[in-house]
Amino acid sequence: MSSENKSKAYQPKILVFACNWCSYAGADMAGVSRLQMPPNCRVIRVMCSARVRPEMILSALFKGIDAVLVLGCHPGDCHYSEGNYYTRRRGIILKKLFDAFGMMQERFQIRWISAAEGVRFSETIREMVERVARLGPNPLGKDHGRFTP
Amino acid sequence: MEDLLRKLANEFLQRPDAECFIGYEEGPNGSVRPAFIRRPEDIHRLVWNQKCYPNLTAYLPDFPKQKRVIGITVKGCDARALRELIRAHQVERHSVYVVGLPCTGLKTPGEDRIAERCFGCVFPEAFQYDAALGPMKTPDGLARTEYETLDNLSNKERREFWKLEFEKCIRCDACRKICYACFCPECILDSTQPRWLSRRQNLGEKLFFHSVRALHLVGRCIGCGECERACPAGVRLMLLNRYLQKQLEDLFGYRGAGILEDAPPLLTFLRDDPDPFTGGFE
Amino acid sequence: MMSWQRMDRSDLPAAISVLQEKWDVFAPVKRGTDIRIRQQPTDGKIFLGQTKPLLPLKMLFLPEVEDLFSFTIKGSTSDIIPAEPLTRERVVFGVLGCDIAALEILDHVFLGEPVDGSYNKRREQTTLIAIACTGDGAECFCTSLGINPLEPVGADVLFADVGNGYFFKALSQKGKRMTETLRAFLKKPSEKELTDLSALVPGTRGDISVDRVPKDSDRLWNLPIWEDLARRCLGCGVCTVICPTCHCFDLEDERRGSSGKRFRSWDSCMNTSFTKMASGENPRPTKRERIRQRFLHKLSYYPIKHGLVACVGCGRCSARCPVGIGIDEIIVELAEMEG
Amino acid sequence: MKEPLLVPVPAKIESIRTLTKDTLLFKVTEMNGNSTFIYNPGQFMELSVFGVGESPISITSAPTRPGFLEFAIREVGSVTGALHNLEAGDIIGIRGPFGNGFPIEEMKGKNIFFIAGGIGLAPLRGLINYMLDNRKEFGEIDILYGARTPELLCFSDEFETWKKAPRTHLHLTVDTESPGWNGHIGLVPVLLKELALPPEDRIAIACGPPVMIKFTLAVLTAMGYPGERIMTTLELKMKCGVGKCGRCNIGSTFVCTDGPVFRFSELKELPQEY
Repeated sequence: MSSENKSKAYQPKILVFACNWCSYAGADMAGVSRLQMPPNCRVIRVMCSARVRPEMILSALFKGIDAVLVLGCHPGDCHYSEGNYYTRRRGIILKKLFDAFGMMQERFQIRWISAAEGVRFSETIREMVERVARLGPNPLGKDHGRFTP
Repeated sequence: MEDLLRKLANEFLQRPDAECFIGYEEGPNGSVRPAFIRRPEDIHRLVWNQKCYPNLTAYLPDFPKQKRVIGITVKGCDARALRELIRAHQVERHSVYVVGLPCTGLKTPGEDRIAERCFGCVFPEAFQYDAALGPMKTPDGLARTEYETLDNLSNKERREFWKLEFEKCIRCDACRKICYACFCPECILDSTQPRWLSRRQNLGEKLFFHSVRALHLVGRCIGCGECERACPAGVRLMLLNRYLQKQLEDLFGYRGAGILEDAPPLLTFLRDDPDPFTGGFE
Repeated sequence: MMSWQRMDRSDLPAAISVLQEKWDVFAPVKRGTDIRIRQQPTDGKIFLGQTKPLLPLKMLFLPEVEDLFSFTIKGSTSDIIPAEPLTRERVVFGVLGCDIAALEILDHVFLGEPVDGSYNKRREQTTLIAIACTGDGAECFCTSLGINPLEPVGADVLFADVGNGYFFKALSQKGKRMTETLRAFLKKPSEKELTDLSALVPGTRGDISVDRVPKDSDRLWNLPIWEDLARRCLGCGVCTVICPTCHCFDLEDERRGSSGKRFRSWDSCMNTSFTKMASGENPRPTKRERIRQRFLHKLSYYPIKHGLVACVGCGRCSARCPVGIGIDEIIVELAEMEG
Repeated sequence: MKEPLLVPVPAKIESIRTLTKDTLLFKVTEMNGNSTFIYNPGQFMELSVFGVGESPISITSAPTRPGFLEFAIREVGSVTGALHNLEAGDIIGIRGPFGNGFPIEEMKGKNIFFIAGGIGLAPLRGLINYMLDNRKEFGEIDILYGARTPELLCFSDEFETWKKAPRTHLHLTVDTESPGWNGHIGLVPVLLKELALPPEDRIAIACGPPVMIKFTLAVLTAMGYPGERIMTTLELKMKCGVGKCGRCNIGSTFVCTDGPVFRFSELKELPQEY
């Protein structure tokens, strides 16, 4: 894709929940390694991917954000030993819920990224942005509810 | 059978520790509604027929945990709810006197056919009733899947379907308040700090409301269909809950809430659960 | 002005098109079993029957959600723009007598001082075409409340569906303006048709003794009926949402960045948090107090304040309550308690 | 069209002063830096933080001191919390004044007995200052004010002025003392009994937490105060302030329009739901 085309592409807004112990550190690693990061992401640090309650994801998507990405430790590596196993089950069910509605399936993703995987972090973000850009704006965005403080 | 029911209720109310007996009675315009019988002279009001829709166990968490005993009639589905309530420490087994109703399927209101909610009926396994009006086993002929499902709809059709369904929703809360599993003293949907839900009547807010309910019911829904019956607008809520239950069965082999004693699937995990999140983007 | 005029059934779509040149036209529309008042044209078919729409007529005057104003606050500058409630006059087809009678009950609240400007504007700019209703729904008891469903007070035009024609009769100046607009479609009915029209009789239950319920709330306050009802009541809000006279509302803000809106929305006294204060105190902490508030508001508090019972006997509550609680039964019980 | 009923007017926070650790005093003017609001002591206004919501707050300034409004606000919920996060110069919305206010004409020539607990002084302070500004029109003024600790006494910087005013007596009490406190220790109803101010020609005005009010009313009644001469202000959840949203009713009485000031004799006639 030429840089000219890129600038014309839809610029999505993506909400990223990153686990303090792995992917948030992975983000640091990406930064230290000077890997390029698209400016489309808002990263929220959480203490564990299991702390991201499904309501947070639903709320963001149904109010019109273009995508939500949850990043956690690889299964087996959870700082709290088993948090991400719960994340995984919830994630699967949440995906199934979106299947039932026939919407948002692509706009919600979970990925496992360790503290050492700076490259993987920036790759994941870049791919997510590209994919969501192709999907275009979240159709619920124009029907937005409200953002409260 | 109603004679036996009244006899059991009467006997129960004679007990010194009896609080009240929850059953069904005739309601307005030919309907049946919950009845709270406290005095033996009122037992004649009790009925048992194919219009006894309400899941009476939903009332149990309202009663303070106490030594007094509550008599209650349960259909197979309700018994599953009761088992879930006991597992979730909302009801103590010794504080209920459980009378089983040998339900063979309820009728569609105003029609002479079995209600859609009753297809796929499963009675709980190895559940101890204190008394029953007949053998408490899963009725034959209801295992068919003749009810409507989302399976045959495409993504686009599903979107359109729910858009129309939720457009009907009037945000009255009946689905939530009638549900046996919605026993939280303060619901997240009522929280004001933070306020998750606004009173806007747009699709996003309605999707949020019903999604939160569906997710909180994952593995706890007994498929009784009371949400759909209570809905004044006729929103097809049962389809959503059933769809998710089907996924639980396929993914984790979970047959449904209250059939066995096992914990709901989101409260547990296996190290080798399916993992759709390991790879990159396919 | 007060005589019937006839329209061919096949002319209705054309007539509505003519009305749409001057008015926004609303009418009940049936989709499946779901009947709602919607703006025309819609993909559904106008439903001109006696079945009540799920949401009562109040939704056009006190909308489910109504923007009050929008704001932009930047540092020490502010911009507050009140919302414009209505841009065009409206005509509502096919409304029922119970729902129109309920507007009078809302009028006392919203047109009493201080007047609610947006409600007032909506009332002034709306023409109501009532169906001459015989009200024989299983749940109906409007005649017990002194309502004549065949010719409801407050309607601008009366509409009847008799034989093979539609019949219109203007009842007010607003209504006359409307029937004159439809002049091209209207002609004199035959003698036979006039006889048929005068043969309509209301068939509702007139035996619910509202007058015997004591208005003095002291005597009703501690009755055991409230505990009994509270045990059965789920505490949902179906009854309040679909009640044509329930009018409690909430105010809510929404904001994005420095600007946003405040809107008003229907609220329900059955909500746990309806009267709960920020401090956590709640004067109506249990279902018993809340259900007592709901029914005594209709049968005692409102009558004390405004001189009429705040129920129109539409029976929506008893028909839709998932656990069979209906105001008709409660009226009878309260009246009996009085002996 | 009539003036939009539920739309507030913007107002500017002139200054914010700390009264206690959880209570701030907001001085508010219209956008032009002045205030032309006409109100009675005891009335309240709806204060908006745009984007958060609206909350009913009693006016604590006195109409005899024009040019601004003052509100003493304790942080309890989302709106009051948001108000506490604002700074001088910020914009809020105000709507009102609402409610009946105190029956000042009836109080003229009488001895007045204020009884307040904690933040309950806020609605009374406007009336106290109104009376001090029209000192000749009223008889003896006694102010009995208590709080849990000395630090929780609001408006302590005005105590000296009140004490010095002619025929005015300030009686302070705290539940628990702290270093430097050499005043009275004990609950408000206890000190009330000790003071034993005779009911003749005296009007008692009480405001404070529900439990204090409950005992205060009992003590006053025992002392011989007739219900018509005991006044208090009620606080219920309100949204509209104009008797329409249907929240603050006690039976057929609406606190926002019929109150918030009630006589004890009136309260006794109301259903017990407040």
